[in-house]
Amino acid sequence: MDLAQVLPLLLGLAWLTPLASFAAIVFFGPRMGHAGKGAGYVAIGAIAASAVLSILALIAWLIAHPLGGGHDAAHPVAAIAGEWYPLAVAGELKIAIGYYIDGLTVAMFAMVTVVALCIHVYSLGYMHEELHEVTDPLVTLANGQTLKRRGRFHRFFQYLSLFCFSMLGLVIAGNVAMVFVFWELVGICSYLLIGFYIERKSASNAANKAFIVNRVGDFGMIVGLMALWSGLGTFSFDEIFQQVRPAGHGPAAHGHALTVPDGMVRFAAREEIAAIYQGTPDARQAEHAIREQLPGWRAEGLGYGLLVVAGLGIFCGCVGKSAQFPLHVWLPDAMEGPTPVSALIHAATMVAAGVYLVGRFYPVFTPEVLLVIAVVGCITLFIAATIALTATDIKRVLAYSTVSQLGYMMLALGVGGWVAGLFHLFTHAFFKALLFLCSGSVIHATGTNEMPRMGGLLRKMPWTAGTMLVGCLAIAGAGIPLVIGLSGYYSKDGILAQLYSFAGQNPSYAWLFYVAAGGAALTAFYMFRLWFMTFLGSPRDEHVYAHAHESPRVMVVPLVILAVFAVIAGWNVPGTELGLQPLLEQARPLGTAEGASQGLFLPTLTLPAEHLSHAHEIHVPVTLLAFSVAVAGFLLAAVIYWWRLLDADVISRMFWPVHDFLRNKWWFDELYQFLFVRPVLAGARLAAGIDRVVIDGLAHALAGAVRLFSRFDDWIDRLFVDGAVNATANVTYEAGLRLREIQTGAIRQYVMWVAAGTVGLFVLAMFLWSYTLAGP
Amino acid sequence: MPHVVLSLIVFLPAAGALAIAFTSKDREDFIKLFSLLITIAVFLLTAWLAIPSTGRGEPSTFVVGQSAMQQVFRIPWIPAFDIYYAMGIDGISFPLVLLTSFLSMLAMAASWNIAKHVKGYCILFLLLETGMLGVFMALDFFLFYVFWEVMLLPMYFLIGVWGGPRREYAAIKFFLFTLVGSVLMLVAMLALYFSSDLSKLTPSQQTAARLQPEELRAIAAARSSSTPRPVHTFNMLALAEMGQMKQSPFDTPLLWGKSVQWWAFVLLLIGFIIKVPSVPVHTWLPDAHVEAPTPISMLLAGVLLKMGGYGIIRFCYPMCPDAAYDLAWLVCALGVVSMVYGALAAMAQKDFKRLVAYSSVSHMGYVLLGMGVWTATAGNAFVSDYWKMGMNGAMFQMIAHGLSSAGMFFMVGVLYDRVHHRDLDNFGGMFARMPLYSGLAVGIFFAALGLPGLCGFIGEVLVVLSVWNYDIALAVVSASVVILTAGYILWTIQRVYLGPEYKGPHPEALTPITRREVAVAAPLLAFAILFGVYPQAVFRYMSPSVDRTVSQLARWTKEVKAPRLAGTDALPAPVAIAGPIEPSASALPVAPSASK
Amino acid sequence: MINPVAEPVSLMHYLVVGAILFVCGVVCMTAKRNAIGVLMGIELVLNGANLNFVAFGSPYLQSGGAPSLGLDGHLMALFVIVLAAAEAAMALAIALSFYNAHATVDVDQANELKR
Amino acid sequence: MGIVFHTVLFYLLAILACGFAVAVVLSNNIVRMAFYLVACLGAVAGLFFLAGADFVGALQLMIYVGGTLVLLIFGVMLTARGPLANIQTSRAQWAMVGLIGASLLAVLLYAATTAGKWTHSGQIVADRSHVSKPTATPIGLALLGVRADRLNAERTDAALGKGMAGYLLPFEIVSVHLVVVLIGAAYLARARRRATTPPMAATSGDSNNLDPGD
Repeated sequence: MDLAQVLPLLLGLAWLTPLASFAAIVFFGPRMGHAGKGAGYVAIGAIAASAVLSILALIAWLIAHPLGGGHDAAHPVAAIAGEWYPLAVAGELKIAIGYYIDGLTVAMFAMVTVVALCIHVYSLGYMHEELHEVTDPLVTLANGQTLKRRGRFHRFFQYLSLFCFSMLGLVIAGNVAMVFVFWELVGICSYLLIGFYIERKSASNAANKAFIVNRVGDFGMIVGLMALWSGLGTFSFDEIFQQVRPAGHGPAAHGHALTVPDGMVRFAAREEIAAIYQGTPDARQAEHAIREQLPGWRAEGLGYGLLVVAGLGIFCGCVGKSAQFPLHVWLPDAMEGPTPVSALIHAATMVAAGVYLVGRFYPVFTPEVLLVIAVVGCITLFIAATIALTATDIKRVLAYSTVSQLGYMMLALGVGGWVAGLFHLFTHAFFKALLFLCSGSVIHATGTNEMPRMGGLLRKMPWTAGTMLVGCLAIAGAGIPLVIGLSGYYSKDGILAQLYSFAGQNPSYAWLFYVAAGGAALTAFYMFRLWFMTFLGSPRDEHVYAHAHESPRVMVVPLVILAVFAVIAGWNVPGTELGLQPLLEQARPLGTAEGASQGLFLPTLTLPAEHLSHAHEIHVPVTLLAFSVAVAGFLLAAVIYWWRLLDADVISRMFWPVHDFLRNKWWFDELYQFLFVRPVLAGARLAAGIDRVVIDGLAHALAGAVRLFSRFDDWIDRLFVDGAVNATANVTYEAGLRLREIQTGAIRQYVMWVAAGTVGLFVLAMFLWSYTLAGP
Repeated sequence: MPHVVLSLIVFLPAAGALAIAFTSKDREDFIKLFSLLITIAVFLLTAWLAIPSTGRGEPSTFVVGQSAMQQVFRIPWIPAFDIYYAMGIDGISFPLVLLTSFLSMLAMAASWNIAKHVKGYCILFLLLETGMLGVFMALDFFLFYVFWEVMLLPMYFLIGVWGGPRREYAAIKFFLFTLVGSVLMLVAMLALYFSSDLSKLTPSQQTAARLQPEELRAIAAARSSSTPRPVHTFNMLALAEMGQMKQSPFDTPLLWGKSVQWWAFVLLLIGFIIKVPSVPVHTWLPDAHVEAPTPISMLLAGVLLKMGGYGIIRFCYPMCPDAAYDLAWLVCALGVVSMVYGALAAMAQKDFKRLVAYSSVSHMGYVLLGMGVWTATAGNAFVSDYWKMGMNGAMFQMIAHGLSSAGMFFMVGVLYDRVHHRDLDNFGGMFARMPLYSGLAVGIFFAALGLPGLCGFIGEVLVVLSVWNYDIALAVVSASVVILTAGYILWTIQRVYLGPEYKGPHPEALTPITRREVAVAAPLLAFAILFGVYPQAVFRYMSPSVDRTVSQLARWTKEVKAPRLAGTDALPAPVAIAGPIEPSASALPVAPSASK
Repeated sequence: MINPVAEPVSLMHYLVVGAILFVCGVVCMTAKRNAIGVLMGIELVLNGANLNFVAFGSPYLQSGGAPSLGLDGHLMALFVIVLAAAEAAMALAIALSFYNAHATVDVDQANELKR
Repeated sequence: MGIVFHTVLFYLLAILACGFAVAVVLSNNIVRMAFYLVACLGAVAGLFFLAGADFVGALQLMIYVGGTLVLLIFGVMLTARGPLANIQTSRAQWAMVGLIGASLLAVLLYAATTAGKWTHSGQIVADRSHVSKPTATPIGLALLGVRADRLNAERTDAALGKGMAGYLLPFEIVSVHLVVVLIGAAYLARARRRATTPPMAATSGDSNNLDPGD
């Protein structure tokens, strides 16, 4: 069968199965098994089916496009693009629901479904208590008691299914509008799941914060979409790439160099076009004239700004979703949700969607935009890593770690490391999901998030500790240098190598490399700090320690599976080129293999081609450097938290201004509260006040004036008009009163009057009309 | 027999009202049931009309894909003033007719709790439905005006008698604001009437305007007469044809150097934006909504506000294109200001219904904005696609807002029926107490939030995406509204539905949602989802007519306005613009083949 | 001096008798307080009028040259008689009713509506 | 010229009629008034005969004297009890009435005596050929819609045709009217038993409802 028909079918089914599960749980959830327990199995069945379908698709893809072709930019593997049905059509403009499938899509599908499957199974154990009536110790009612509520087991899986559907839709999306659609949907799923404990004020606040901060990013994304839409008239990835990277442009004959599309040039040259149209009566002649002018306008740089705006706008959305500086504030708060949610959404998949979109949209980014991406990523990784140093909440440490790692990915993409950045996305998804699930296991066992209350749990929960150690090693990039390593070793090395290559080309941006390298040390430090504080040493809280226990098998098995992935995700199948990295290399978008340079605004900036970083003279020193800084970080953590040669309290007191600064997360929340939230609320009150005071006041004043005038009018009326009318009425009334006296009611009088009247009439007639009556 | 069906749809509720008038007022249940049956019958009739016609023979139902007016009939009503009883439907009005009959049905079902003067309520309700349907179907300006006023009066009483504590104030405010608007509309209508001249139309335009034999005779008489005397008309189709002529009769100067159509446009626009409502003439809306009973709020937000948008697309633009072109910035600016201002004001509200009312102001701003983006200019090579998108988005937004706002008001009403307060700070914990209700409500609120997959998203995104080509600053500001919208809606959900427990009075009254209430809310949510997932269900009916309107205006811009702007009329343009509109000759701004 | 019995009777004679009857009736109606008396007055008035009709319709009384009503006069008179009968029945019923209610037939007492 | 007996008879009857009419007016006794009225009406019937209106005269005797007056006398007997029989009228009223009656009489007599002056002269329309015939048959035909006396008339309305201007419809109306009146009279004059209404019905709220069924 034709791959172009099979893959959309397979992936489409894999995409829609969770939706079916969602619908089923919505309507029948509470009735599925005891207390909705069946809902969990339905959701797991759905995601398992998705996983199977995705892996089938992956296999089909690999059979059709075997890996190992090297960097063959001349014959890129064409993506399969198409559309299912249109959402809206206006003239030649169309927004549709479609698909765009290439190696990246297939790989993402496999990764998302496998990780999600593990997390679903894990949730079966973790959310077990939702099957009964739940006592939430964190919520105190008005009468002083703690809250007791019904369990919401099925609802959890309902949201998870919806999320899987949305996430897969985001991945398969064939155009940016569809990406935006599912972008919002994963956002709302995140909202629902962060706020899963709806009774907790902190949870609903965090949910709101997450969604609204994301919307700030979306605002930028909409601006980007508008720029793109107005310029290109299409949202389809396929068509966008064709327009931005037309064949035959660029240094090499096959190079798809970045080109400002005609539409954007025309948009920027609207005044010139208007002039042409006014000077040329015939539309066809005018179009001809415009076409002749187009290259000249493009050379002048018209429309390039629009392309930059489009790129920055799209990246803005990614900043929000991937929790990059300055919109990173929502992710740590999002840890209010259940831990499997944190693992799935806020570590492995949804937050990586921003990185994914940057990767997907890579051909459209100009060097200027890429530099912004790199700088933002760099700042993010540094800020988040520093905050993670002092956090004591186990999930928050992991959350900041996630932010920091996402920063790494952005940084890599920003300096031209397309494969490196996305490779890190995949490896990170596995080990960060693992880490979160391990922390969930710990929380499940101890009932607390605070690391200072843990300690010595290694003996109580060996499996959890072991798998978490694997995760820590993976994220720190452990391995035997130049020989073999865990997955993180490969991906982080790739990033640093590309950075090193970049720094060599652009000395003025070399600081990006140093910060990233320093970040690697920080990563190792805070991860092992976490592990040491949790599992080693003596128990700090006897009550917690006594309560702790190893988690049930349903939770441990996913940990082990993920740990295996965390180890091997970076490896190729021995003896072949079959692996994640070659797959991504194959999926590399058009025209990016050659690097990028000569932006209009930053002509000196050069992004080196990625294959250059594989060169021996770059690769070896960077690997050694990365290993040594990671070891340094590990040793520092061990000195303080394992061997206890230094007292952490003493150090924090010694550097108290720094410590306070980091403990308060660089005062970002307070700053935003002051800069944005309060002014907006003040604006809201102002608007309401204007309504009440100014507009309504005006209306009331107008009404008052009219009423005043009407009172005057009324006075006139009563004096003159009414006076005349009343006088007439009075006279008539008086006359009536008089006349009434004749009406005696006595019949006999009436007869008498009739008779008298007759006589009178006759007399009158005789005197007045006698001649007439008598005739001639 | 088009006149039978359309007339039946319009006047069936009125006939029902008449029948109820002869029923004893003590039989309340029967009256309610009867009214419900009438509204259901009207809905079924309109739904029957919506079944796409097979296209063979005389179409008895709606012909999907036909852009021109359908089921048109014109019968002399007051011949002395050229007033006709003329009705018809097209893709612009028919979806609104469907929305009206659908919401009326649901609103009647939501009226079961009305206990005061049930008979009077039902009579006024049905009269209101007649007025609303008539407004959307009328093809005669005068008839339109009559229906407009017919709808106004029952509304006044429905708010003023069955409303909340400050109902008199709210009713009078509503009435005065709307009356100011309709008076201005009347002036504009008369100005257009007395400037109109049927004898200037070409034969093809006469056919398009469905002129009747007696009118053709009048034209012939006027043409052969030695002293030419204009043949006036209220025919909306003919007025639109005249407005878009090269030498339009509406171009004559009227006052202060402005033409008839400039004044007519301004007056009509004021009349319609009061109804939309747009800042700064929106303050009647929160008061009216807060005081009106729940079903009336549903209709007020769901249908009445749409008349403003409908009026703009049906009257302002086709009849006064010159003024519309010059003042497009005003329409857009009003739209954007309403969006931002409404959202901000909503955020500051403490009253649940008031908040929803302000959200309506914000959402209806999209309608104005989408209609106003006149992108078919010389700089864009007279390509109207973005404007088409904006107009389609605006129309879709009207339908979507009709569903979501009616739903929101109903959801507020369900709570208010139970606890008799609307103070946002005194709610909370609804999810635990009324789970089904909360699920439906959150779904509907998400639709208002513009969440993809629900109807609110489509309209908003189409409108917003179309703006950039008109003005970048407006586009950026309008895009920022998504943040504010998320802010106030999520904050509301948090305060009402989330949280550990209910904080307000009468906690014992919070019984689960009844089956009847589900029957009202569930269809709204179902359609919100359907239109969000498959918006073509609406666009298939709507787009051809909307596109045609825009194409005509774009062509007018190219052939009439552009030479005017250039100060030369030398272009070899046809005398009038009529007949079938072919797709514009020029391509999209982007021709992919050109760059290959 | 003309001998009255030697002259043929003319229309005038009948009219004079009719007038006398009519006036008697009117006086009766006016003067009698008894409801039955009033009724009798009415009968007299009607008879006076009837006499006129018959006289005008009579073929023997054409000396004045007045156009005869012919049979029409007779028919009018007939209708008057019949309607008078009806009226009498009705009026008597009213009078009886009044008498039952007030134990009197004095029309001056029938002034309830005036109060 | 000898004595015209027709004239004599006329005077006799006229004097009787007028005399009894005056007697009715002057009498105070209601029973006597009734008697005088009978006599008066009988004399008028005689006058009808004299004027050639034999059918009308006969009906006058039958309906008035035999019907209406019997009815009247029944009324008298039903209502005349003791002192109520004669209710006195004041002298002042009499004077007033007399004055007005006299002036009315004067006016009417003036009109009667000048009747010849204000009627158009010289037009004798009636055909004298049938004057001696009895009138009952033509009247009966007229009541059925056929005017036998007009069969030869020249002046008729074109729309009706000759002899076709009868009194069928008025006749029917009158008969129906009569029936209605009699039924109405019977209803009005029926005996009422208000005093015997049971207290329950009196308090039930519809005691003022004139229901003939009780």
